Amino acid sequence: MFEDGSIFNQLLVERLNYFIYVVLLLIGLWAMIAKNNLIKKLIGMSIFQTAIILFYVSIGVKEGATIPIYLPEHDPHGSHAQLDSNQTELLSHGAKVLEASAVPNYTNPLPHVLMLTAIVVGVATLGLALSVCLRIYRGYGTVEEDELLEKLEREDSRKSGGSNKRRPRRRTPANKGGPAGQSKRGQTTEKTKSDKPTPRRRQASKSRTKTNGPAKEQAKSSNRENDKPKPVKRRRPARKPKEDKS
Amino acid sequence: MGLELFNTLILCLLVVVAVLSLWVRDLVVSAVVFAIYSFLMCLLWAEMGAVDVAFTEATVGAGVSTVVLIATVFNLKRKAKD
Amino acid sequence: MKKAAFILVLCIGLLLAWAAKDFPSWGDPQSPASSSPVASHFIANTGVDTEVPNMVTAVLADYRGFDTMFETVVVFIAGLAVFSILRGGPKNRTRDREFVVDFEPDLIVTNTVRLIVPVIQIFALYVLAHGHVSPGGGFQGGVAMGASFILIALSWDLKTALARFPIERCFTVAALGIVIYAGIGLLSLFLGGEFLDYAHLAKIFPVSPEMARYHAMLGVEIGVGFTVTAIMFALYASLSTDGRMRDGL
Amino acid sequence: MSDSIVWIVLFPLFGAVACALGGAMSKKICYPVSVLSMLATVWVSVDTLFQAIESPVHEVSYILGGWSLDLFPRGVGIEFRADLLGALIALVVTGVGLIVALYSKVPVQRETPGKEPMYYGLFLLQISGLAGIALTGDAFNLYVLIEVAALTGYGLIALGTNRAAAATFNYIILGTIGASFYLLGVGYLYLKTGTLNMVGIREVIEAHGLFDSPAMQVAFVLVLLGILIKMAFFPFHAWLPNAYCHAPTTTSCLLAPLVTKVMIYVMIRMVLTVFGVEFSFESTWWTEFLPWLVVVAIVCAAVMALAQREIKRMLAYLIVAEVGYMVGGVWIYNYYGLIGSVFHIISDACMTLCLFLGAGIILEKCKTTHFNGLRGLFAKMPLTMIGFFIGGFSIIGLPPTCGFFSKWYLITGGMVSERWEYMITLMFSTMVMVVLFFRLIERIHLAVDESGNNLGKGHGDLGLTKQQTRFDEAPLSMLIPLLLAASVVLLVGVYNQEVVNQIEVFLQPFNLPTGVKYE
Repeated sequence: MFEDGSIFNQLLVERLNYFIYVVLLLIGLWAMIAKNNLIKKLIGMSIFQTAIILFYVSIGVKEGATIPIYLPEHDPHGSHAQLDSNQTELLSHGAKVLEASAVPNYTNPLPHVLMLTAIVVGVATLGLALSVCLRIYRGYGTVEEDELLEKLEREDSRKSGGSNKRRPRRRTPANKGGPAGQSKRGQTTEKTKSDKPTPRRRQASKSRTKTNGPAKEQAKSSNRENDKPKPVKRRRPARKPKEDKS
Repeated sequence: MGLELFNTLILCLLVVVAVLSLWVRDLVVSAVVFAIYSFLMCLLWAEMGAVDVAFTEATVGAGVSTVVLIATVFNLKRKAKD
Repeated sequence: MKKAAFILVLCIGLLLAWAAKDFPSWGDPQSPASSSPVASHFIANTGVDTEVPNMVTAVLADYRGFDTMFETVVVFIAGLAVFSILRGGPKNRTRDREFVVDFEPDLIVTNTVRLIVPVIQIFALYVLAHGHVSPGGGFQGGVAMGASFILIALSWDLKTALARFPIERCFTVAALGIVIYAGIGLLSLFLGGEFLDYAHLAKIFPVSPEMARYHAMLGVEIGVGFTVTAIMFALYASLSTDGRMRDGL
Repeated sequence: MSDSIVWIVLFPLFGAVACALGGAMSKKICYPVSVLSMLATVWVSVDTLFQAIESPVHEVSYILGGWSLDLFPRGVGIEFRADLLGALIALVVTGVGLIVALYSKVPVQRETPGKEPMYYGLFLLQISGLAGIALTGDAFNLYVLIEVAALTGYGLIALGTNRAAAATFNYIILGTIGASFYLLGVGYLYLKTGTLNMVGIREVIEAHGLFDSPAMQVAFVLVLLGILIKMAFFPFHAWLPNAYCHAPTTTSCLLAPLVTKVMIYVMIRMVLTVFGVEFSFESTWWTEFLPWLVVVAIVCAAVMALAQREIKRMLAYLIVAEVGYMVGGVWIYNYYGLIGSVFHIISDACMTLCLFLGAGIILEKCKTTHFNGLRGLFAKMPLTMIGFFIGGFSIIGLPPTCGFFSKWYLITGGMVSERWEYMITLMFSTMVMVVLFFRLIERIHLAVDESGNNLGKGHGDLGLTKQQTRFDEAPLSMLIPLLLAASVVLLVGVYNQEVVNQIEVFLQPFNLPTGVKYE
């Protein structure tokens, strides 16, 4: 397709809009998939959506047509210069269907309307995604995808994979199902005690698990929500040197 | 002809600016460049006769999106790794 | 990963470029989209059906009013979701941002903003109300209005802006906007028409059915403006403070 | 009433607004408001279904704004069309919504304290969006409603833990790519046809013979790709397990049965109503290979489900496999396959609901859904487990449940079209599900240690302590919805012929091959 010189030519000269829209779309899509920084991904997302909007607006372009607002001669209220309350009533009866010859004078309004909607949907998505980014940063201290994946993997293996092979080991003592983030204070002391159990400790918890299994697991899993602030604690020492390097 | 040249110029600039906003490492700069992108887009649409879309893009894309992006970046790390 | 993404993206690009050869030529008035009876109907009949000179407003708020209602709902959803996702975070986290903002409001900036904000707000109202005859409407006006509050937050601090527009009130106003929009639709439903068929409002208001559509569109745009104003400000307030609603940008 | 079709969307919308407004005063009103609005919604959707059944053309058409449809490619206003398929799906959506709304009382208070107004607001808007998707007759309005459903979905998932937020980000990226591809596809359609009304688009395609037009082909690819991404079809499924696994209980109960299923409905709608059978199956050569993709999808998802050690995650992979079933049922291009596909949407929604409600109760009572925490649960809460396993048996496809009948139609379709690879994969994944659920039953019924050895000594001794077998059933507000869902699974199974009759009435006009070509 591309080797065909005429199409290439046609694309570049006559349909530059369509060509550029494809390029922008690809840039955005590539950024969404391959960029490492989550904010960059979102900027890519916006570029992607804008490219689609450009495509729609290009559909609506009509040679020799003006913007989709009635010119004074077609205005249902007549010229706006003479608009006052009495005359509005009079002139409003004069509104009539545009004759077919006048229709090509105006651009098709429909793509524009659709794109107004798309723009607003785009900004709503952007805002929501940014708030998710902030939440991720709150929990994991990073918005870089590779670091985030690493931390998530560590967390997941602690939660399920780890207890898969070994006995469920004791971690932070249960905070009785507290809501997200409220158990922030007082975490430091518990963390030093229980986050990295020594082998001896693990042994101890193992023997205890045997005696009353489910009870222990209840304690373990009620941390499901509470143990997430932990990475925040871990973040600061981990983050500082990295910043210095970069 | 003049309009066509204008059109072509903006289209080329758009690609440059889009790449630039993804290439820059500083996220605030990236957001501002993205605002430029939105604004160029808005000019292009105004030229193509889509005045309402251009107006919306100017307020939403170049305005609120950028403010919101920068507001978020201020709560995050400003430097991106790529 | 990056290579795979690149190849994938390139494939999609080739597909799209291949389709481009089938497009009607640039700006062709005879293209299916431009010459379709649907488009011609919008262009020819907007004036008769609704008396609104700006076809985009008419199509947005009347012919495809249902889309616009859900578009407003989308904005509302974004506000609700952002606010509730970010709320309940650590209350007294120290500011570990990289650059701390000086909180002393600058004299020149605040005075300039003091002058500008009323102008912006008047302009926003103008854009909202004048959307029938010129580019503009509920969204643009609403965003401009929201931007004026954001400007206050930027030049003083968020507390000053929140004192003028508390965050709880944001959601009340936003919900109110949707109630206005859907309420106008419902009113026309109860008056015997279809949902959002504004012409039936002429039964209770002393205007012709066309002018009923005209005025109902204004009402609808006001609803949209309410929601968008409130949510744009709420978005900014939530995102700039990480949900703490204190010491923003 | 004649307007009931639009009320399906409006009741949840107003319920959400009422939650957001009234929740500021008292958080207690949110639960009753949402249950009431869901009750009203179910009532109007039942009404709409009966209207569609009784009407001579088997559909209810409602033009929002009262614009006429007289033009040739219609599409001046937005049309709501409830044919039998749409009305059935809308009923499924609202029914699931009602059951989950009933169920939500305890988990919402526990998992998102202080955020109830927002939670219920998003919850109801989600149902509004999904029901709207099932009913709308306008391609662009469908996009807006997809975004409504998607944004509420992101919000509902991200309300959970930080881990859930991390999972949401992937969902946002993939969901936006999917929706944008759909939007782009609609743009191509609009470029070639000049209308956005679904029936109008097909009329133009057939009138102008646009079957070989490259732009239309690309539009088809884009729309299909977008929908496949949104429905978490196999290579694009990455967001689903994490999102559903870490989301708040109520969210996963609502999203898991509905979101993917509704997107499959959208695919069927696109194939049958928008592009038309001739375009979708006969002018595109590559759709013949889709069943092979389905085979890969089902096998991979089933194997991954086998590797999971956590109920919710396992169920999430099962959903991915089930998506493969339904997509396959459509693309084997066969009357029975499509019946199976549509029926499987309904039955899969019911049984996934059942399973996720059960998993939610397990999480509530045991604080874990990991396999290791299930020991002796049957003795502890027998009713919950019965409900859970009715869902499980339905996924396996045991006869009195609805899963059996839908799978039966799918396999019949595969046989009639001679797509043996699809049939064999269905059998294989059935085996996998048998293994999965009987492994679960073993763990729930007996005491099994982590390496799989039975701790009981036999003869009635299950190896459980007194404390572990103490009767401790879930709260009634959670148990009743579960049993309701389980009875729906059984009822749909018993009365399967009634449902299939309606689907047949819907599919008759499309002249699908019934495939008697054995001579």
